[in-house]
Amino acid sequence: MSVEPLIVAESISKNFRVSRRTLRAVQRVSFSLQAGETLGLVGESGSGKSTLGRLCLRLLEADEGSVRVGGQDLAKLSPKALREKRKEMQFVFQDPMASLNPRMTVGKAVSDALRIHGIGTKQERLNRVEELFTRVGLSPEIIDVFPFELSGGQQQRVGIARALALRPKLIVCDEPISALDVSIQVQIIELLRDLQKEMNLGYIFISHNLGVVQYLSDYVMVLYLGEVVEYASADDLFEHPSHPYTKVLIESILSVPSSDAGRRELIAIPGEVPSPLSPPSGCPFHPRCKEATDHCRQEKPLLREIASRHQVSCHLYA
Amino acid sequence: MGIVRFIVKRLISMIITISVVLAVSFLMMHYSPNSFFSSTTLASGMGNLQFQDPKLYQQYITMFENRYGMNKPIYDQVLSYVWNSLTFNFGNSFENPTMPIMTQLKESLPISIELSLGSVILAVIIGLPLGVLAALYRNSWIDSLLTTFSMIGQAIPAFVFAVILVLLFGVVWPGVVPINGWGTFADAILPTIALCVGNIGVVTRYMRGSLIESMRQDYIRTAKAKGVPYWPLVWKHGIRNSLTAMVTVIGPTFAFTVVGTVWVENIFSIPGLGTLMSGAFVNDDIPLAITSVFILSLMVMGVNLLVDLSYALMDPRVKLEA
Amino acid sequence: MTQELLRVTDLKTEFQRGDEKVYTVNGVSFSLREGETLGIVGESGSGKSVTVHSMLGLLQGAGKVSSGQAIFQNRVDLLQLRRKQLEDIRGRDIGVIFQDPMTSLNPTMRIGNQIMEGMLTHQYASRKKAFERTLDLLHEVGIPEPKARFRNFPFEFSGGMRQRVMIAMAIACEPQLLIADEPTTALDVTVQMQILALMQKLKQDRKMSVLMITHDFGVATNFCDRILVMYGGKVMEAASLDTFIRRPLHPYTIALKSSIIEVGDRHKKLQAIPGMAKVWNAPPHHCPFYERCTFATQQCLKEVPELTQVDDQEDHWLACHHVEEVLKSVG
Amino acid sequence: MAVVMTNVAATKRKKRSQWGLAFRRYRRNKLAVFGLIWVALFLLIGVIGPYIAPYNYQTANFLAANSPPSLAHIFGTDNLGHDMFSEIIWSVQNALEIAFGATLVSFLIGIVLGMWAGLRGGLADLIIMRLVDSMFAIPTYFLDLILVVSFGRGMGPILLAIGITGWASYARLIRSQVLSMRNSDMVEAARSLGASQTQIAWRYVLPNVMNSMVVALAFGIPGDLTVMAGLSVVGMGLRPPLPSFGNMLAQSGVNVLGYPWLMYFPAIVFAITLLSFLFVADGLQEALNPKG
Repeated sequence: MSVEPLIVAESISKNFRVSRRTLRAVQRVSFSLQAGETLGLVGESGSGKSTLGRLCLRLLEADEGSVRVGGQDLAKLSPKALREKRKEMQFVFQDPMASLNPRMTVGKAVSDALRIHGIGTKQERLNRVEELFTRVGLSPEIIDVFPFELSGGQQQRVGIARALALRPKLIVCDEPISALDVSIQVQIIELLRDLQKEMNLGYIFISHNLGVVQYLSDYVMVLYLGEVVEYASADDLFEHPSHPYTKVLIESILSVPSSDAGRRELIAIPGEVPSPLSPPSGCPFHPRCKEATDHCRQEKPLLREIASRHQVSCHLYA
Repeated sequence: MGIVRFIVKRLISMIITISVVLAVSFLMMHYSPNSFFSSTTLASGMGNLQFQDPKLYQQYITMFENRYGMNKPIYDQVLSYVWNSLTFNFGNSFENPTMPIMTQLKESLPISIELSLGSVILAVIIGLPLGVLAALYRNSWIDSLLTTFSMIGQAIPAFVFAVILVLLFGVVWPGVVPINGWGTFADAILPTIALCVGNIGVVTRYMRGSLIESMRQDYIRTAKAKGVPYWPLVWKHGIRNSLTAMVTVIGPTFAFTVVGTVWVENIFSIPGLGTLMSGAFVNDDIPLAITSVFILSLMVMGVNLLVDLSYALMDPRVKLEA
Repeated sequence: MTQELLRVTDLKTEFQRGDEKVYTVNGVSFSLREGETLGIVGESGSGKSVTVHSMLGLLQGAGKVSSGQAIFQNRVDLLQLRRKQLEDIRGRDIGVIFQDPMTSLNPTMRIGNQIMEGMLTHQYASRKKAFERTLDLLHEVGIPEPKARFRNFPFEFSGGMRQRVMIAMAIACEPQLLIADEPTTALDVTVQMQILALMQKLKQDRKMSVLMITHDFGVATNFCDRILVMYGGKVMEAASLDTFIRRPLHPYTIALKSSIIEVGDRHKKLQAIPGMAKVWNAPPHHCPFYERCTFATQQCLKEVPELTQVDDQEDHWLACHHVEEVLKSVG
Repeated sequence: MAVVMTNVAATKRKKRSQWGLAFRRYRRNKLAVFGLIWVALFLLIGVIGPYIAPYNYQTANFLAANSPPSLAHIFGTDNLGHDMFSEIIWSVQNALEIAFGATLVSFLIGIVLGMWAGLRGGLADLIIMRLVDSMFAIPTYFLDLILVVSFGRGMGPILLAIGITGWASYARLIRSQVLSMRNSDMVEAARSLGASQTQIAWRYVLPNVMNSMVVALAFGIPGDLTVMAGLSVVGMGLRPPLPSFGNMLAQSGVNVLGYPWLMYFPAIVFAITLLSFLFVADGLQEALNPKG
């Protein structure tokens, strides 16, 4: 296909220095995404999914690798050009309250996106904010209200309205619903999905909730200790999970059984995600893997294609 | 060992800080409009000794010129001044050329230590329970009373209390306790009270806040759920955790008290280092003045080191890394 | 029929927030039998945590129980006990696990001492016995090298390990009732599985009754025998697991269940519940779910529905004026 | 059904700004209100004092020396025959000049260095923080003494001395606030919108650190007043005949047995003033940071 992907990440890595030690947050992650598609990032705490999301928008500087959005390498943009570029790519935060300025009314929060780029007159901006509020299901009456006066769900709608204000093509959603109640989660997910269809948005959707990820995503990337362990289309991944870790993750989901007898037996795999400050040798998952061999302990498996657009990083598939 | 390394590191940074202060002070004195380290100041400092005993006078002049290296290049002067101070080689003062500063310190320093340390310890002993009381009976009349009192103590400096005490025990109830001098236990009562009031205020207020904060923590609820009765709960989970935070306030409090001691000594005519120091400042006896500052600062730094050390020992989360 | 362990009747709790009163629990009734696991499910603000905190005298801030009974072991009303008597029961007859293992442990106390504390407080064991028992407990909850770990501080543990310590603490005196307040919410999914498996094993070994508070239907339905759904500080529906799964009747339960997104729902059309839960600044004088309910009528606005048994055969309770209509719509 | 309009009770309520809420919280604190009134009075006297003072501070009337309060001299006179009432009024002006001036100097140095350390990080941060630590290691009062000795005992030198030694706590506070702000979601959100550093600093960081700045400033003023008077106690304060609370108090210590009125009035006015500033600071803290 000749269509330029919306975003292409090539082998990006990020390390942090934590009290004289190196924390490997993200290691050599690559992917590409077309407009109107969603990539789901899943993993447990310490998997680097949030860091990866920020690297995609150059909210953090990658140590290695490159990210191209709309064909432009973000790392090569000047600060000014990058700020201009940000119109195309936006971020939705996990904790909407923390992401809003407590000293700005929610209307100002949204119109500030326009003001920063000098778009429109004051009145035009106000009209646009009202339009956005209506679109995300907020009453325009609350434009002059401060964030703390709103519920979590409403705050997140403000966050989404702000992200939409600049008519972006790509939005990174970092656990946008995990702070919300179940009944509100559905409202927000439906909203995100409708917006995507309407505006042909590309999403990078970060979540630890596999159900939600499957619901929204076209492709899913499973991360473990900063590394991609599996990457596949959403249907494929959940129907044929291949990496032992993916299997464990899917097995750990407790869904509502269809009857008393259908209850899950509560059996757990031992161990926890190791600290990213001292990752295990070889395959990062080997200490918890039932099928681990000496080979896994010594050598890190490479990510390889086992089917069309289905990649796994495991020696079992070598 | 972590602790040894911690202490060594802290000592080194202490020495650097104090050296810088000494050097800066020396330079400021040197380049200030009335240039203290010059033969003219020296001459005026020693008054009419020049005419009474020209020979002895000349001898002192030479001594001071050698000691402060007045004819040497400035960096040399600074370095030797700092080095001499750090090795406690203070020489003699302008005002009292016959007497080594060290001798004067030996008499006055213990008094200041007694006063400042004593009043801080006393303030902690009195303030902690008051703070606990205020916190546990939060928003009651006891709390508002204690909080108001501690604010008064905190706002009004020791010298105002000192003057008020002099008035009370000099005019209203004369003769109950001595209002000046030093030597007996009774002499220490008023100055200690003057210094204590503010410190009690600080300790009470801080302890109150700190305990209220601890009692709000989730682990208090956990302990309650275990069935731990009220007082063990307050003591083991509340007070113990707030004491760790409390320790951090001791350092600044002590520093403040040392300053207060200088004031109080002046008002009650106590022959401590504070009185010595202010006399030196007033009389332009710069060697003695800077040395007093140096010694008092050293005292503050020493206590701060102890405070940090005990903080590190009390809280397992604080690794000894300065 | 097994014995009843706990019966809560018409519990009401309110909070003073600044100038306003907030009515958090508005008349909750339920019972728990020996050996049974009851799940209280609800969204935030439904009053599920406040219900158990009220019962145990653990309310924080300006919370106050204004009415109700909580009869424990058919002998005492927890809400009427003096502080001292309640302290005797807490930790000894009732153990509690809290949500956030990060903040729920005393940061400056060795974990071994924290586990021993309950046993020593209740004179459950001598110091020496308590120490040995602590080591056994640490082993039982799956903490390797108990001897070495005894002297560690909470910050030296991972989240999952801390929750294990919390569990060891809660079961130290062999309580009859274990209350778990969102025990796995702060944990990763694989760790959640470990903790639930551990709790299930402990519960079976000891024949403990468990009261599990959770917002997660998946957790509740896989762990509990009976489910209680709360909304607006009231019980909406209570049923045995099987009934709950197969024939929920309250519009709120049905709506909530259909808004859970599970793996496999990819192509399903989700049904969002409109609106949001509200804060009660006055005691509810209508059905709390009224504003968001598709079945709502004038009757719902005028009368608060009572919690009544659906039919005599079944352990199924419901607080709704429109059972008939709901039944018709579910078919 | 799909689009959910959320009803909002907030709009129905009277619209309240955050400042309005803060003001209401402040008003509830009786001591803070009292403090504010006194401080306002103090400021007023500082401005119009010279016009209302019955005598000039330099007017010495040796015939009326050491006279107790009377109609001519309502607060009495000192050993040189200065009218104490007028001395106090003149002292208010001097105190205000030094307190506000010195606090402002400290505050400005603190803001610049704190912002610099917090925003730049790295070596600048390291050096500035070392400097802050050193300032905390030694009582700044001693440094003030040294500075006053070398600068002289006038209005300007004292103001400057207190000003350039008092910045460390402001710098530390601002730095820590800036640091926590820098890593906040809020700033990241602004950055992701494409806001420039200046826009972030002005529209996001500054409005949110303002509250604690105001509180710190309010706490700083009584501290500086104390230090200024404390200099007089050891004889290094404003050089007479310029009147100051410190000088009056230091003098009264000597004369209290014979002429106690020399002590009452300055001590009471000074003490109430310090308390009022503290009450105001405390009230502001409560009103602006309701949680803290």
